[in-house]
Amino acid sequence: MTLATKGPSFLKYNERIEEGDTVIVYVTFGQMIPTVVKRGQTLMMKYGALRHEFIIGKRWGQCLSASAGFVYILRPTSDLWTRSLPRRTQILYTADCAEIIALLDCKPGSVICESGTGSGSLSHAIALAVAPNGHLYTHDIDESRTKKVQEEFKTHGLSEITTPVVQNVCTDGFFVTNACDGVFLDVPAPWDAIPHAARALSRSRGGRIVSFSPCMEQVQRACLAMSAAGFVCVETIEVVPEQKKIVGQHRQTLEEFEELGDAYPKMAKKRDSDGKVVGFTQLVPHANSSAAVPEVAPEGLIVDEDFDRIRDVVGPSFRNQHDRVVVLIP
Amino acid sequence: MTLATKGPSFLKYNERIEEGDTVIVYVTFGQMIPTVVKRGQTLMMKYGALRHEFIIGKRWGQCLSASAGFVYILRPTSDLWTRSLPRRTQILYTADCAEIIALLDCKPGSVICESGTGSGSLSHAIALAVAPNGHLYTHDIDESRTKKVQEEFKTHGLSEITTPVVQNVCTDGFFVTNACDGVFLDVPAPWDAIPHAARALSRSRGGRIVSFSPCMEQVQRACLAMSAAGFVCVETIEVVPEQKKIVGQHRQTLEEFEELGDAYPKMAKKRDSDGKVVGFTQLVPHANSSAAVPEVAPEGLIVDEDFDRIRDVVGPSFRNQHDRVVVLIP
Amino acid sequence: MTPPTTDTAANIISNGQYLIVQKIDGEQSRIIRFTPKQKILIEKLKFTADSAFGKPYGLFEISSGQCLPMSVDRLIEELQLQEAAVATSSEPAPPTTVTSSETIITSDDRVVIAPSALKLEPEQKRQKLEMDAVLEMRKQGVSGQEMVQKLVEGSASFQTRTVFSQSKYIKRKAKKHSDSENSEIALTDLMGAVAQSIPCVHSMNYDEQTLSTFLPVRIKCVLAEKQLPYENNRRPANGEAVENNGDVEMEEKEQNEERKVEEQDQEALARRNDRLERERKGIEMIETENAHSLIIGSRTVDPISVLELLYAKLAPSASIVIYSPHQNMLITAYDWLVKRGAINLMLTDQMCRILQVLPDRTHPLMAQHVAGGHVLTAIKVIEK
Amino acid sequence: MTPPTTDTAANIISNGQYLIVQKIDGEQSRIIRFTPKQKILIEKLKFTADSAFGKPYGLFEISSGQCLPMSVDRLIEELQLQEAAVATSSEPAPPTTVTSSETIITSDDRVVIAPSALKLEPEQKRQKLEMDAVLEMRKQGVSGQEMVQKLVEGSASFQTRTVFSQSKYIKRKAKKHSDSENSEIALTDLMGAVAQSIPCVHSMNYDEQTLSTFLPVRIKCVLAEKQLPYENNRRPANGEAVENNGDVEMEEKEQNEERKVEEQDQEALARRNDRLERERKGIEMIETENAHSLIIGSRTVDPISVLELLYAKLAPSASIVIYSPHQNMLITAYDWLVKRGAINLMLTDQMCRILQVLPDRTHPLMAQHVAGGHVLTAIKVIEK
Repeated sequence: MTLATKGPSFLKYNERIEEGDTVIVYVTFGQMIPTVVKRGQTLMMKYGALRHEFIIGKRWGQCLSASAGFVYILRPTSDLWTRSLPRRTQILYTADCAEIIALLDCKPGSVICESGTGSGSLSHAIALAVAPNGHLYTHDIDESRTKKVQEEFKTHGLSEITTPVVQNVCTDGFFVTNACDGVFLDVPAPWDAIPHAARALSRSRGGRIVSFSPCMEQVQRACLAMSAAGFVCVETIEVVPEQKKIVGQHRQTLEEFEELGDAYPKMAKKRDSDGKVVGFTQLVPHANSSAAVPEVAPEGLIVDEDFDRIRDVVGPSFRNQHDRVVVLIP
Repeated sequence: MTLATKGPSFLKYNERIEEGDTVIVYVTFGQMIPTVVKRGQTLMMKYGALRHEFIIGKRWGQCLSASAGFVYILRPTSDLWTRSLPRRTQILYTADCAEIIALLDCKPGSVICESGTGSGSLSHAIALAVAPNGHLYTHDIDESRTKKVQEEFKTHGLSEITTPVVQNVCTDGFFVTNACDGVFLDVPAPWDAIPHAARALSRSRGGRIVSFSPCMEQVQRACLAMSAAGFVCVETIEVVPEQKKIVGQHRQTLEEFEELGDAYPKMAKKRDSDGKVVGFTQLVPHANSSAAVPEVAPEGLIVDEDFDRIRDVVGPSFRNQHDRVVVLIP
Repeated sequence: MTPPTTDTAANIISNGQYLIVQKIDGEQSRIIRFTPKQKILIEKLKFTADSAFGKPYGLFEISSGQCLPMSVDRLIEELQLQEAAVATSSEPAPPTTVTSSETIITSDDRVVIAPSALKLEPEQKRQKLEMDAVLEMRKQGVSGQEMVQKLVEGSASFQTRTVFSQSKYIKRKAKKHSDSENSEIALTDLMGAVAQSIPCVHSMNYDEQTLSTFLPVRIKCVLAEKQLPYENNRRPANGEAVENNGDVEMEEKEQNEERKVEEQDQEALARRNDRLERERKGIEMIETENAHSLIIGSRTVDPISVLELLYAKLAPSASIVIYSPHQNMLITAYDWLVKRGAINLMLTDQMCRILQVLPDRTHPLMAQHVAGGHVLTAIKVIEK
Repeated sequence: MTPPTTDTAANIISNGQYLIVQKIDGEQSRIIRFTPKQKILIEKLKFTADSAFGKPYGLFEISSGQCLPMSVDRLIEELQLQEAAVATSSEPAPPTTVTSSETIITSDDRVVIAPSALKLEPEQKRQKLEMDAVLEMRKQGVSGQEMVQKLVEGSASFQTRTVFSQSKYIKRKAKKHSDSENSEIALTDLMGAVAQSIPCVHSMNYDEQTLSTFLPVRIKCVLAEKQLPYENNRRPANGEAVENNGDVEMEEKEQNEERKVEEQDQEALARRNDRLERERKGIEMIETENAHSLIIGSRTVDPISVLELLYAKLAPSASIVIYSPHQNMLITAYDWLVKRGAINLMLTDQMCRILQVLPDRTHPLMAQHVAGGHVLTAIKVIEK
C-alpha cells in the first residue's frame, strides 16, 4: 500500500501552500480555524477578512495580514485539528487521544477498529499513527457523521488508510473479523460491543481494547464484560491534564507592599518616598523573571482548601480562644 | 466550661518540658515518635537510646543528642500526632482531616459527633478545632479502641471537651439528640447512620454532615440517603494531595552532557578538556539553585504518559514511515 | 457532662451582619453585608435584607421578594407529596421527550435512568420494570420515607436508581422554583469563612468570641518596630498613645475620616480603642517571642521579607506555613529556612475533585483544580 | 479494500529480541533481552528464554520452567469449569473466614462482597440471597458465559456483584498459579515502547521498518557541525569516512570493541555501515532545515542549549516539545521561545489516576501521580 505523494495530505506537504490544502489559521491563543484553501474564497474572523489568494503560495508558518490584524498559517496536525474542531462538545481532547493511542499500541502498520466515529477527532489521530501501511475502520450509527468524516479523510489525504462504516457495533459487530490489532470503544453500552471486539481482534497476533466511558457505572460494567470476554490485564485509567499559566513574577518586600499595596508591576504607583516608609530600596526587583502558576490563578485570595491545610498544620494555636492570632494588616 | 491550665495538654504548654507531657520526638523526615515523658524511661530509636531525664526541663524545639545521633523534641499538634501515629493503616491524613474540619465548619464552640473513633487521628484534630468551649462526641463499636483514645485524650488534656462513646450509630444512633453542629461518618454503611445523624443535629441551628467513604458505591448510596434525610447542597469531594520534592537544580549544556553524561553535580567526573569538546565553559552553572519536582522523580527516563502527549502534539511527523526521526544520542 | 449549647441569640440574623448567601444547588456563594432596605440579588433570585432580620440562619424560601424560613421537614413533606403525584400519574411521558428546563419535572422524571444508554433495548425494558415496581409499592401505601429505607436496604438496583432520582428531584425542584422567582437559599454566618475574612478582619463585624482571637497589627507598626518605637518607653496604652507616636504616624485619609466618626459616635470610639489595645497586645506577643506559628499568605509579598522580620521572634517548635501561587517564591523561602535549620519542610499542592453523583452517570466534574497554589510548611527548632 | 495483515514472521519470538515480560495482574513489567539458555525471573516466576523462541507473542502459561502459549479460549474454558465447581459446592465457608492468600479461593469466595460492610446485618442477608440466586441459576444449567450475559443485561445488583467476582476470580487464579510456579505471563514485542527505546535506539533490535524511521545522530557530530565538518568537503559516504574524519574522532572504547567484532562479523559491519549512513542522512536532514518537530527530553540538559543549536534549522510551522522534570528549565525555555516569536505555547502537567474496579469497592489507587514532570509545547513561525 502506497500513499499518494501528490495532492493535499496530513502526511506530506510541499514547502508552499497549494490550493486544496487544509490549513490551520491561527488567530489567537485558543482560536484556530481549519480551512481548505480555495481561490475566490474569503475567511472572515476576529481580525477581519483574509482572501484565500493571499494564502496560496505562501510558506507554512507564514504570518499574514488580514484586514484587521495578523494571523499565522499552520500545517495541520492531529493535535491542531482536534483543538480547532468547530464541534467542541463531547470530543476527546489531546491528552485523552494520546493516552488512548498509547494504550492501543498504535504504530505504523497497526489495524485499528473504532466506534463511534463522532467528530473524527480521535479518528484523525489514529489514522496518522497507523500510517502509512496500517488501517483504521471507524464505525458509527449516524450516517451523516460518517459521510462528513469520510469527506474530511479525502480532503486530508487519508482515504487510503481509513474506512468509515455505518454500523452499530453493539448489535452487528465490527466490519472486520480476526483481523485488527486494537479496538477503541466510545459507545453508551460498551458491554454489548466487547464480545464483538474480541472477535474483531486478530487471533494470532492478539490485540488491545480500550473503552472510554464518561461515568463510573459504565466503567464498572465494561470491566466485567472485558474479563468475561477473556481480556487480561484490565485496568481503569483516568487522565487528568493540568495546564499551567506562565506569568511575569512580581516579588514585593513587606515594605513595598505597605507602600504600594498588592499591586502588580503595571499597577504600581510610582510615589516618592516621603520618609515614612523604611527600607524601601527597589520597586520591582524580580519583575523580569517568569514563574508558572496553575491556570486557575487566585484572585488575590487564599482559597479555602489551602487555608484549611494551613490551619491543620498549624495545629492548636489557631481558632482557639487561649492562643491568640496576630494578623498583619495594611 | 474551663480548661485545666495546669497539667499536660495539647492546648497549653509551659516554656519547658515537664514530666507527663506528650512530646513528638523528631528523628528524621518522616520518622516521628510520640512519647509521654516519664522519669526512668528510655526511648529506643534509630539514633540509639534517649533517656527521658534528658528531655525534662528542656525547651520545646530543643535538639538533643541520643546515644547515636541527634533528635528534636517537638510540641505535639494534631498534624504531628496524625503523622506520628503508630497505627498507620486506614487513618485519615492531614489533607483529609483539614478538608473534613472545613466542611464541618468546626470552630471554637462547635459540638461535633464522630463515628468511628478509629485511631483517634481525626478526633484529636476536631477536639483541638472546637476547643475550648465546644465538644466532641466520638462513637465506636470497638470498646478497646474507645478506651485507648479516652486514655490519650486524658494524657493530652482534652478530656473535658471530649466524650468517647461505645455505640453503634448505624443501629442505635448518636449519644446526643437535637444538639450538635456537625456529624462526621466513617462507617461501612453510612446510609444507616444518616437518618440518626439528622436527629443528632440541632434543629434550631442546623448543621452539617460529612461522610467519608473509601469506595464509589458507598458514596453513591450515602448521597441518596442524605437527600432522603432532608440534607441539601449534597456534594462529593475527593482530596488529592501532592507532595513536591525540592532538589538542587542542575543544568547542563549539550556540550557538558556529551562530556560528562547525564550526571548530577556530585557524580560529575572532573576531566580535563583535551580539545575534543567544543564550547565547554562552566561545569555546573546552576548547581546552587533549587527547583521543585514532583515527589515521583523520574529515573532518567521519560515516562510513557509524557511521551505520548509529546507524540500527539508533534502530530504526523512521528511514527510515520515517510517522515524520519532524527535522534540525538551520546 | 452536658453538651454546651451555643447561645441562641448568636444564631439570629441582624442588621449590618456579613452573611454567606447561597442558592441551593446554585453555582456561587457570596458574602453580603445585610443592611436595611437592601435588595439582595443572587443568581436571578431577589429579596430584601430586612425580611431576613430576626430570623435564625438556615434555609429560606424566597417568595415575592421576601425571605421565609423553611424547615427541612417541610422540604421532605413536599417531596413526599410530589412523590404521591408520581405514583398516581397514569401516563408517564417517555424519558426521551424531556426537552427544556421548564418542563423537566415530568411525572416520569423520577425514574429516568442513564440517559447515555437510553437508546438500548435492555435498558429501556429495565426502566419499565422498575417504574412498575415503584408504582406497585405506591399502591400498597408505602410512604416515601419508608420506601427510601426499603430501597436503600434492598436491591442495589433500586437503590442506585430511584433514590438518586429523588435527590435529582430535589435539585430540579429548587431549579423550578428559581425560575418562578421562588426558591430556597441558605444563609450562613461568616464565622467559618476565616480564609476570606483575614484580609478584611479589621472591617468585618465579628462577634466578641471571634474578635478576641484576632489581634490585628498594622504592617506599618511591625516595620516601625525595627526601630523599636514601642521599646522607646513610648509603648501606647490606648489609641491616643499610638496617634501621638511620632514613629508611627496616622495621617492616612482613612484614619482622618475615622476620627470624624469618632467624634460623633462614642461606640465607634470604643471600637477603635479596643482595636488599638488589641494591636498593642499583638505587638507585645510578637516581642515576647511566644508565637506558636507564622502563616504567610500573599500573592506578591516575598515570604523572605516577612521571615526576616518575624522568624527570630517565633517560639521554638513553632510551625511556619507559607502559601503562594508562585512555586519559585516558596523555593527561595525553602532555601532560607533550610539555612536556619528549620525541619520537617514540606512543599505540597492539592487538588479537590468534585464528583457528580447521578443515577448511572456518576462522573468527575471537569473543573476540578481548585487550589491555586502551593503550601510550604516547616518547624522552627533550636539549633545545635 | 482488504486490511493489510502484518507478516506473521514478525510476531514470532526469536533469539536476541527485547521483549516486555509482564505477569498477568502482576505489579511490574520488564524489558528483557531473550538469549539462549537464559533464565527469566519475574515476580517469583521462573522460566527459560529458549522455551519462548519460535512462538508468537502473547499469553503464556509457565509450567516447570517452560513457557507454553495459552489461548484465551482455554482461559475462559477453565473459568467455566471453575464456575461449575462453585455451583455444585454445598457448604460455602462464611466470607469472614478467608485468612491467607493460599486459601483465598474458597467456593464461597466468588460472592464475597464489600468486606467493609460485612459486619452489618442487611449486607449479610443480601449476600446470602444472591448466593442462593447464583446457585439456582447454576442448577438450571445456565453456562458461565450465558450467565454473564444475563447478569450484565439484568439487575444491576447482580451485575455489579457476581461478574465482578468473576473478574476477581481470574486474578486470583493467576495468583494461585503463581504460587505454584504455574502462571500466565504476557510477552509483547518492544515496538510500542518507543519511550523507553529512544535512549538506547542504537542498541536495540528494531525491525527494519521501525529502524528506517530513526536516524540516530551522535551529539558529538551535531556539536562538531557547528564548525561545519561535513560541509568541509568531508561529508562521509560510509562508516570509514566518518572514522577518517579528523573532526569527529572515534577513539571511544566502545567503538574499538565494535571494530574487533566488525573484523569477525560481516553482518555487524553491514549494520554499522547502515547506522553511519543513517547518521549522515540525519545530519543532512538537520542541515536542510526540514525537520517538522523538535522533541527535547532530558533530566539535566538545559533545553536552551539544544534550542540554540537546532531551532533555526526547523521548518516553519514545526512543533517544539520539551519535557523536563524541572519546571524552572521550562520557564526559561518559554522565555527563550517567546523572544523568537514562537506561538501556541503551552505548559502542561498530567496526572493518571488508576481506578481499582472491584465489587462494591471501586476506588482510586493511592499512588496515582505517574507523570514526573512537565511538557512545554510551541509552534515555530516565520516572524513578521
